[in-house]
Amino acid sequence: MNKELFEYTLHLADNALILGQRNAEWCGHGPALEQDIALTNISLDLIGQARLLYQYAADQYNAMDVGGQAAVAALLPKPWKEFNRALQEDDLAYLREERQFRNLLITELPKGDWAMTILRQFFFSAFQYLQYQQLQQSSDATLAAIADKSLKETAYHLRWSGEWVIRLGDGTAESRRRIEAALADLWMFTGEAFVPAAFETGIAPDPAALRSAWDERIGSVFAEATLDVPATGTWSQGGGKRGVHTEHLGYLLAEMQVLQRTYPNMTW
Amino acid sequence: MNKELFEYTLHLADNALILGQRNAEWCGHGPALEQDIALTNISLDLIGQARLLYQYAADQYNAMDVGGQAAVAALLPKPWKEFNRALQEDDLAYLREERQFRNLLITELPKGDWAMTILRQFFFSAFQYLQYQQLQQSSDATLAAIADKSLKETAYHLRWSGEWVIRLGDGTAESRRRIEAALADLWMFTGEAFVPAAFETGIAPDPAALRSAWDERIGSVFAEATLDVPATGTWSQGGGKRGVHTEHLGYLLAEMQVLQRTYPNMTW
Amino acid sequence: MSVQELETIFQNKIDAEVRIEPKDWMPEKYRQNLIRQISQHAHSEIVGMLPEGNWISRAPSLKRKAILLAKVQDEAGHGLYLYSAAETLGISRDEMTEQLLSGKAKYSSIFNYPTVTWADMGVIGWLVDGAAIMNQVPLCRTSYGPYSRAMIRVCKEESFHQRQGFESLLVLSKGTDEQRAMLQDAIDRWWWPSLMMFGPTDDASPNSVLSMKWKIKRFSNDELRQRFVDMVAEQVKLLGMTLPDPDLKWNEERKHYDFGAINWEEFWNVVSGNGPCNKQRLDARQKAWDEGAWVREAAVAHAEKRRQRTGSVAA
Amino acid sequence: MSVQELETIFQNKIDAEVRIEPKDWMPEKYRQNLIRQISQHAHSEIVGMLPEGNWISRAPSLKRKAILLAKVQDEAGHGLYLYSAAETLGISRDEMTEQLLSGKAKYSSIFNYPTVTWADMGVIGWLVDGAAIMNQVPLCRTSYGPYSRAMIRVCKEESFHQRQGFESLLVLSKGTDEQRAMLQDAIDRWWWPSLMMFGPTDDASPNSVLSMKWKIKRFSNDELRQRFVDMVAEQVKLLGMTLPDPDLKWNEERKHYDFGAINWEEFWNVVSGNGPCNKQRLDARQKAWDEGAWVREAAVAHAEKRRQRTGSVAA
Repeated sequence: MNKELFEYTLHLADNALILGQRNAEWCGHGPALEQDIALTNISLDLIGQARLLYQYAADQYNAMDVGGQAAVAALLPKPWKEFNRALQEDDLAYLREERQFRNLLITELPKGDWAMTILRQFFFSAFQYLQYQQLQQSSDATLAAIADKSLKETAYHLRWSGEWVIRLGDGTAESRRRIEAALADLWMFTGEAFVPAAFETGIAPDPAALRSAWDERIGSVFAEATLDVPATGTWSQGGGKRGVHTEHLGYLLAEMQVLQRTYPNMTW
Repeated sequence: MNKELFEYTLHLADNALILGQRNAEWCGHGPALEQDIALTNISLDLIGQARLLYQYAADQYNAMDVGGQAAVAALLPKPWKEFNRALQEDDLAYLREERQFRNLLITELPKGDWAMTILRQFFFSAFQYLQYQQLQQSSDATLAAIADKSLKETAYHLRWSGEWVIRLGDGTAESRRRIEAALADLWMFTGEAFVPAAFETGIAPDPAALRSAWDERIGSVFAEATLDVPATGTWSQGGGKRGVHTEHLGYLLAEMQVLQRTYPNMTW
Repeated sequence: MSVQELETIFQNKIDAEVRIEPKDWMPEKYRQNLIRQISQHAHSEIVGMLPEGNWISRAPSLKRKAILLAKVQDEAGHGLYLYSAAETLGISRDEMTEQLLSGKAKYSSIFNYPTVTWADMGVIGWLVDGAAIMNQVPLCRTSYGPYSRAMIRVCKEESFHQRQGFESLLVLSKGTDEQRAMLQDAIDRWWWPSLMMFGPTDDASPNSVLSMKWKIKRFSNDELRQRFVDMVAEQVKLLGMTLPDPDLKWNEERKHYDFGAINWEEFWNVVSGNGPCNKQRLDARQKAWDEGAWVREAAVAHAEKRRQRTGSVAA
Repeated sequence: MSVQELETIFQNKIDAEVRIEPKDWMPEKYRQNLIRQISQHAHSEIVGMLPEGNWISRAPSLKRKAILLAKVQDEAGHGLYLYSAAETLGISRDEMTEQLLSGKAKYSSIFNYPTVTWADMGVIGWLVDGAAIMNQVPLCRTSYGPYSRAMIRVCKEESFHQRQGFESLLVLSKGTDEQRAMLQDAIDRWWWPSLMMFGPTDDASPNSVLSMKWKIKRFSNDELRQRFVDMVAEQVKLLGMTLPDPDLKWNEERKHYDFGAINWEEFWNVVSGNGPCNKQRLDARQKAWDEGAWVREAAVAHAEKRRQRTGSVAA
């Protein structure tokens, strides 16, 4: 029970952090200043959500009894075990290994071009929005509060990315070619979110219940974008929720974690 | 004296390692199998040279008295100081920080396209060949032996890359455009090698003495490639020999060193 | 009215501290001077995103990552305000971007130095933003209205950045030996380039006289540089660090710090394109511009389709 | 001679273990079968460079980096030998590459799994190369001469790789708890895909019967798979690790290890394009091919210029 909640909290946090990290790669390199600023905003929102969630995960752990702590030992960052202090948000973000990350694969894929970034954000935000809506009703007061606070942000991410999907789908021949190519790359990564992981029981709401609302949202935006929705029920990638990631995550983590690995347990 | 030799040995080793690491990025991605294999060979040679040189640097350090060791403390990898064992080649490659690396900036630049990789290799090999020739005569028997062994490899790198410079310069309009673009990027990084660093005194031969032979080599290959040699005496980048690197090296090191940073002091 | 009369009215306004507004008459040279200065300032904000952007992915804590991201984002915002201010003078953002990419327009040379360690983030906030503010605060009262108003917003945020930068350095200064060494190293590398940010000495500064007369500028380069030295020489003590200048010392007579000679050869070298990162910075901007072209075109094409659809519905 | 007579001579040679050489008459189906098999094998070597190439830049010691680089380079070499062998059957390397990129030609599905940790390098050497060798050793006696000779070189190097892989796992197995956990995790992920490398069960293997008759193949998929299980089930004990199969146990009667059911749904899924990395692998090959085009063209153009110059000098 405690273990599932802890792992689920990490899953939510990892999703937000990894996508926030990816989007941040655009900062200073966007197609126009306004878009640079907008995407950086999304990145900031996601990193903010990740911080709240990691803090909550750390609080959970610090409040566990010995048995509870032993049950989640495999999810903890090894270097922290020698710090002799309570678990903190940055330990979870910066010192876990790739196999301990629980984010959806779609969040870790390279940023690609603007079409890839936009479409990934749209797919992810459409899911996250529904997920946070469910969580608002959670019996876990902290998760409910974080979801409540984050929902406004996510609604904006969803609207913004949806508008861009429409612009690119119904823009020029080139933008259409690019968003269709992004769709060919991304579609197989969209199904993972809806397949419940072992930790998505009890307090965590059932993600499978969100599929039809998600399909509907994608369908209506795609219709406006004059894009075809690929057949659902096709084969889907998975593994992120049990820590088997694509070959991209390791590089992202090596870069993101380098200072904490080089200078462990310092204050910055 | 000991300090200069130690730092110079690291300089030679870092040059070989960083360029070997860069070239290895092509492995599996070359423009044709034959070129994939050839560039991987060069990479292997360079990594082999780096290993001999790091081993020699480690031997030097392990044989120093306390005063000598104190004099080079700033060049040592910090995590190693807690391992309580003799210094080893991998400590020097994997646990020093960016500011402790002494490689020439040209070796750390991104691999770019094939023209960039080829031209960088040609510029570097033309220098390294002359440098190893000098070192063959060194009063330091180990450096002389390493130089002697490496010279045959470097002669091949120089010939191979020179042939490709000619092919690209005197190939198609596209290949010419690309090698000229590479030249525009690289030329300002070619001068650094010839400016003696503080550690290039005593046992280390004077690199400035190699400039005219280098110019001659470049000139003759460029003539055959129908390329213009940029004016010499133009402004040149520097900093690598005193550890002030381009913004590229940090990323390379974060990736290269990630396992040793994550799992310090293990046997692989 | 004759041009001479217009010029008199114009100068009277300036002297009376009345802001010049876009629709007011102004000498062509005033306009050109302002376009040059504002666009250069805008370009500096945009190019200035790159050296700091270099550490976003590697920030050592989530809090620092968020602070740095927000800061770089603010710089994009400053670029926006300033481009808008310049646009009131009859030049488009695209034209200004063209000038940046072709090398016709300049940006602050400080951004042609690489960011080598994490400590550079704090030191840039402290020294580089500090020097920028020293230059910019007087611009809040500059004679051209849109520029002055943009600068008020910019300065407010910049001061916040500078405080944040200094705060992060205080943390480093109280940290481990490695963190303190990293901090000293960053100060050593950024100190002299920061002093160069005030521009050439007054006797070698070609645009200054007219700018002073028109109250675009209000203090000379050397005056501002001295203020900056006086400020930083005190602040560095709070960090327990030193500035890399053996000649730096308090001059009781002048009531200012004396400081050593600036390497103007390096300054002119970097200005003229030979800094460590000049090509890298422009290449990065060029790449973003080129790779963004299809996105900007798609947005325009879609807006046009929308407009036509709405039009035909209305018709 | 009639086709029937030619076929008889051909089959007699095969039965007498005489190698078929490029200039010999051979049934068209034999030729096609060989082209399919050899090019698939060559493509496997080339695509197989990618999952291992993924760890070259991050190898944990310089020695391991050099070993891994050399190994991946050997795979490129194997690709070369095998493409050359296939070329003797009247197909060009470019045509074969086209077939790979278009999806017409296959490569071993094992390379559609990601390499997730460093331990995967050793486990690939041990299990994947191990399974490959089990498949390949009989091919050293395959009926087509150039293929058989290529395979002799390939097998020699592969055995070396397999020993190296196992040696690196012995080091991990004697390492820290983390290293042992990393090793067990890698074995857990690669075991079942390795078993799938022997292809469908004999009753579901369409090309096998003819291949056996022509001595292109010499053992059935299931025979080879059983040999592999028997070998690995013993070797894993040396590592102090386990195989992720609760049904694995020695059958004293059969003198073989029994093992659990293979997930053939996963197998066919991955074969038909739905593996974790199918698109990624082909995209990587496509990218190398596309980005290499101008290089190959330049080499051809330069050689042509050279030839013409030499020609005109001679004339």
